[in-house]
Amino acid sequence: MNGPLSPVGVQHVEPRQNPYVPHLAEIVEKRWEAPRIFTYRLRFRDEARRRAFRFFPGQFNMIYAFGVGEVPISIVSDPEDADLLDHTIRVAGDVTGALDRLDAGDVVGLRGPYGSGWPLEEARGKDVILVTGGLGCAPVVSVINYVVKRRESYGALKILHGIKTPKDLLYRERFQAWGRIPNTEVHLTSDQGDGQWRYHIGVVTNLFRRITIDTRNSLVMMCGPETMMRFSVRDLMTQGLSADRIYLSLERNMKCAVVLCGHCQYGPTFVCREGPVYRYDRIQPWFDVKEI
Amino acid sequence: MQIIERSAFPVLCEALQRRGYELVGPTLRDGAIVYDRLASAADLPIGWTDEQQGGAYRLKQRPDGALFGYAVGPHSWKKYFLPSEQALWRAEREENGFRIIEDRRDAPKLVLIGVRSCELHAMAIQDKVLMGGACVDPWYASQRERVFIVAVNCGQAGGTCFCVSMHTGPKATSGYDLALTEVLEGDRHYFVVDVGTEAGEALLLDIPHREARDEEAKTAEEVVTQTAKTMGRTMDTTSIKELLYANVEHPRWERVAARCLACGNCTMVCPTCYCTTVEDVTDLAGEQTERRRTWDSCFTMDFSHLHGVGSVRSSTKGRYRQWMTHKLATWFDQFGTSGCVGCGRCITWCPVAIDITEEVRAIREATS
Amino acid sequence: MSTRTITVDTLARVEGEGALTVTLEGDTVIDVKLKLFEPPRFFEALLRGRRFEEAPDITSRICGICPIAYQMSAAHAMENACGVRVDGALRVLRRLIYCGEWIESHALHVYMLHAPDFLGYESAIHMAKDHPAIVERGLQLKKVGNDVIVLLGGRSVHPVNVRLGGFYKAPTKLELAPLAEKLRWARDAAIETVRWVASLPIPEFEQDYEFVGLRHPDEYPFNEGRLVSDRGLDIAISEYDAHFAEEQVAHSNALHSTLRERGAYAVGPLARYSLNFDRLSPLAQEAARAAGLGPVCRNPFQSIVVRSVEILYACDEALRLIDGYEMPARHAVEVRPRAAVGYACTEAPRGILYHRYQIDEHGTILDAKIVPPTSQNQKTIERDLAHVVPKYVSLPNEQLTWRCEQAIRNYDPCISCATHFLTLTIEQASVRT
Amino acid sequence: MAPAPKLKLAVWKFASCDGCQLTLLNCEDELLAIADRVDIAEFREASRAVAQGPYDLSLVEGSITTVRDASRILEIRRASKTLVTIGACATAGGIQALRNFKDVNDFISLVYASPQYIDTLATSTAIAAHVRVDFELRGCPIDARQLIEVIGAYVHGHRPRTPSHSVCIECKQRGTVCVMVARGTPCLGPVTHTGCGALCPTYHRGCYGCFGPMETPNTGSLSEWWGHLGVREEDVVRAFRTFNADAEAFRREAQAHEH
Ligand SMILES: Cc1cc2nc3c(=O)[nH]c(=O)nc-3n(C[C@H](O)[C@H](O)[C@H](O)COP(=O)(O)OP(=O)(O)OC[C@H]3O[C@@H](n4cnc5c(N)ncnc54)[C@H](O)[C@@H]3O)c2cc1C
Ligand code: SF4
Ligand code: SF4
Ligand code: SF4
Repeated sequence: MNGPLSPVGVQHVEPRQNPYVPHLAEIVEKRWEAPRIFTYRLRFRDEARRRAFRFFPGQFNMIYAFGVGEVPISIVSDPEDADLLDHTIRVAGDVTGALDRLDAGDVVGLRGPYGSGWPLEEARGKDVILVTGGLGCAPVVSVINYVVKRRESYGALKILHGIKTPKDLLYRERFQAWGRIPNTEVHLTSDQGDGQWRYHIGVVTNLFRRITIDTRNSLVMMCGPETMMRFSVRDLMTQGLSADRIYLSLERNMKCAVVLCGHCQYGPTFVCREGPVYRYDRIQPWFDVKEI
Repeated sequence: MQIIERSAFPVLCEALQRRGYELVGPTLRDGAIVYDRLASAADLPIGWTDEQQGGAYRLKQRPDGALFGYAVGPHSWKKYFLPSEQALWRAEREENGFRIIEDRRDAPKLVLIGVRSCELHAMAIQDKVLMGGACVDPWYASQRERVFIVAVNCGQAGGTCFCVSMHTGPKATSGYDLALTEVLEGDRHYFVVDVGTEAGEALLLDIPHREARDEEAKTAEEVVTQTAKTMGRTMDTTSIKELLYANVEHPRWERVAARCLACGNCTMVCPTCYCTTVEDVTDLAGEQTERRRTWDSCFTMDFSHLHGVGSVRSSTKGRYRQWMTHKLATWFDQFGTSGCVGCGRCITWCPVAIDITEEVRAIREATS
Repeated sequence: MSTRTITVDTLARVEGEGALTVTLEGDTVIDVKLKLFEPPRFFEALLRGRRFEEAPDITSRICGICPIAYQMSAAHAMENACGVRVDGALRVLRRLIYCGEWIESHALHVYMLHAPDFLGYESAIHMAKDHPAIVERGLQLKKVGNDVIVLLGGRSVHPVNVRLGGFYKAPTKLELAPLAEKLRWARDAAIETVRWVASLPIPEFEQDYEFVGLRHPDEYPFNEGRLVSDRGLDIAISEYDAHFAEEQVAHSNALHSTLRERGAYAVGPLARYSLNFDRLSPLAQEAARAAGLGPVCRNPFQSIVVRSVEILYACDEALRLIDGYEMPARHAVEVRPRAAVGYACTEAPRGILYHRYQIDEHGTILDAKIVPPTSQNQKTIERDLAHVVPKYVSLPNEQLTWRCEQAIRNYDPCISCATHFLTLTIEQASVRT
Repeated sequence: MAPAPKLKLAVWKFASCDGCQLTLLNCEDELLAIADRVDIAEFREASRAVAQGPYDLSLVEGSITTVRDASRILEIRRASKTLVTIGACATAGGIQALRNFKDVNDFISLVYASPQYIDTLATSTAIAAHVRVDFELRGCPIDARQLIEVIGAYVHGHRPRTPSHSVCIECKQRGTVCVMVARGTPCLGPVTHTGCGALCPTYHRGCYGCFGPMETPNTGSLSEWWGHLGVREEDVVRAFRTFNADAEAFRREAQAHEH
């Protein structure tokens, strides 16, 4: 299982350069997506760095908040416009909390891109099924943006999104907007309903019955809590989808993002190298094991 | 093969010092043989040896004046290449943001005296991990370039050693400038020398030496063969990766977890364990900060912390399994080599004598 | 006649929790109550059944300000019980670590707790705004004291290296060397300190005390000596209980230590200094004289000067000890238990600290008695107050109260120490929210 | 990036030795900087001046041993935005919690001539047993570097970075030789919370657990090993019953060996 299996961004590394040093990037814009979720549009201060930066959707950057720390955050903007980098951040703990206290004009540290991206080349001409759960949808937003911009190159786009309760639905307008794109379906479900909820009720796997899956011409990309992904994978495979058509994005604690610190090991792989986007068949033996 | 007499050994050290190297090597401290700076060859643990078992290490005096008559101690050389604490960079707040400052100095020139074969293999493994990927640890690389290595072939196996099983010793085969075999025969005391590099060869010119006679070379060979026969431990490594991959849910993990303290000692003493964490250390005013890297261990809860999930490996079972499986199995997939060299440190320095060879045996026996 | 009350709900800049009430009728003090409402922690009881080698670590937790004093008294008492003497370099190290504690504790008191009173500041931090260099000097001086303790003991509060028979690990001569440089600076800073405190506005207030302290044939006392007073007491430590008693005082429910024959007495820097002036180093004597002190000092407000002289002495002595130090062959002498009673008294920064233990042949503690300096001084503090108040009775309440607090702080009382045996009076002090 | 606003700090004392508070005064190099960054509203050991609450950060030393203190801590909690306990007394009841394993009346009559005047609770308990605690800083005494880290963390708005793994990791990071393996000295390091800098082993002595239990203490396995080293059952009990005797893992382990 050597080497990445999904595309890897162009990583510009000089042999003896200190890989831990970030570049300064300015917050060009802060946009609120939902309470405690915001998108930063970042721009490297250094022009050369800006020009050299290339990435694939699904890859991530390490964002550093002065005096507090550094965290991995996916890039959600379009790879063809790498001048401005969008990162959608959910306030979780210390570092994301510190990032939240910043605003347009402030400076963060930025290094990357790291890891593997979504198989968007391979998906050309195929149906793309996106399965997301809870708050973990930032990484797949990059796929949606990418496919939507190149709509004619892809088959049907089916977005399945599951949440626990209706109030967990973020980007309601965005989902609605995506639903209006040609050849695109959006299916939302909530474990519990309330008076207002007009979408489905139940777990996300229930949605698979709502859509037709062309098992020979679809790629599934998913991102969310591991339990949700575990059930989704199992369901999709019983529906006849083969393991090599399923891609998922995983998270592990991360300190260096350059395979030096050991933290993000996932079985025989490193989330910062082979991941975060994995083709399911490559990690199948590990996926059901607890505490990997 | 060359011969250096015992009496010429200090000259070897002095010759290296004259070339601007600092001596580091084994010395007695706090009831053990540790690696530290040496003022001269006289600081070596002359006439001392160790006795090692699971969870126990004792110094003992030897009847002879051997310089290297002991096995490996609690320290490994990694402390010089990957120090337990390392400042990565620092930053100062500025008008419009902050400024990043790197204070990188050249690593000191070190001569490592008495490096064992398993330790050379451990260095080769860390080389792959820390210099073999897309990103290189620049401090590690810089120190690796600035060492002169005087290896020693083991004349005595420790009670917890199993290098023979791991094919990493007891004879040094590469990765050194000079490799010595210490021979004590009656009142003769000399070193049979293998030259590994040009630098090693050049050094020899500065010290009294001569060509080894056949019987001397044979005696040296004999020393190593004898050591190989007296390994304190063995491990059957046949298809070990497959064995462990097939047994991620073996009941033995629960049993070892009941004893394991999750203290992390095994990872700290292991010459290949390289995991680190990074933290900001800030001043109270919030004007200055330093990114500091320290040794970490997969036995801590924080190691696999994920927000909203907690520790991914919250059970000791999960953590011990991660450690052992990493050493003996996943390491192959990650870096194309074993993560264990059979030095036995994790057995000796485990406070409750958990024994990696024993755990492998238990899983293998229950499986077959 | 009108009644006037001076109350301090919670004493500040002392260690531990205490309160003060002084009642006056006209100009006459009719009642002084120094109440220590720090909750009791029952050390003497919880020591029962513990092992004798645990006493230094356990008793050090009586007081975070003078843990060395507890460790020293406990170790010496146990060694006394077991018939062991610790000599040579190990004895030197014990004196040295005690020097560290005196420097740190005295510097803390002089600069952080006491000096602000003389200059009218609420705290040293307030004082630092106007006198940054002075406060900085005090902090650095205190730090040198802590550095000595940290090197010998691992940390400054509850150090870990002291044990029965000596130390767990004695330092090498080389390891001690860096201290010398710091101590030389500290010695100069101590000379400056003596000069500076002598220039403070110190009230005239001579009192008549019986001074009690240790006296050693040729040293300024730390760990050893006979217990003497300037009124003829001269006893071995084992005779302590025959001469001293704890007395129940009606007005405060607190046990006060008294000399059986004569009542109140004073321990601490004033007593130590007045009993042992001739044992101070020449440098310390000279500084004392230059500061206007005689060989005996009876003005408690001058204790700040005496403490500063003792800082100077401790620096001087520490340098002497380091200079002559050779690493001992053993880190500790073996101490084997036997059924016996052991006694020790050492000079804590605040005065003598008495420990008595009864142990059995296995080393189990059967009985423990600990008398810290603050409980010995308590009666004397109240007496001082009874004299201070009439002297300053014309001051407005706020200033008189402050003066009273200052008079208490003259003794650097450590209430945490005192209350492990003192009865407490519950004061309903509330949180200001 | 405006600097954080000045934080209002209060230091409170309950049954304790004052050592943890003193640790703040022992930060000689940082004290004035701290005073610069925070507004010290209440710190009796250092200042006469007192300011009214509410307080942004309350540091609480000492355990609850009297009725009065049990109500005083409620008031302090109400007046404090963040409440951090400092030291073994405040986080586990301290050495004085040894009374929790005995009849307190025996203790009182041993020490006092007139036991009827003593007002004390039968137990010495941690602050967290009475009010919500935002963060617990371990140690008997606490470590100065860690205290500065805690204050800095609240000044700058992140959680304190004080790891909770074993003492062993710090011991090995320092390059100290393990006293249990190399000397057979019983050591509580493997089950004890890190933070002291692995002091005792550095001084050739076994850790005596003054920082209390680490995150996942396997005390049973360690006690068993101590048995191999020749430690008697009653000494195992004593070892777990010192300054953190009432911390759960240590309390349970001592009980398991008490016959
Ligand atoms: C490849 C990858 C991509 C990610 N992309 C996004 C994204 O686009 N948007 C987003 O909001 N979040 C994303 N995350 C999760 C995000 O990194 C965590 O929420 C964040 O690290 C939490 O840090 P904290 O300091 O705020 O939380 P704390 O709970 O205070 O965490 C402390 C430290 O633990 C580590 N840590 C905690 N949780 C995680 C985690 N989930 N993953 C890795 N390290 C962690 C970090 O080093 C962190 O600083 C991604 C994670 C990974 C691994
Ligand atoms: S796992 Fe154990 S035996 Fe193997 S290299 Fe590490 S310490 Fe040595
Ligand atoms: S065994 Fe653990 S500490 Fe060692 S390298 Fe592997 S993950 Fe890191
Ligand atoms: S195996 Fe031994 S050394 Fe390693 S964590 Fe477990 S108890 Fe500690």
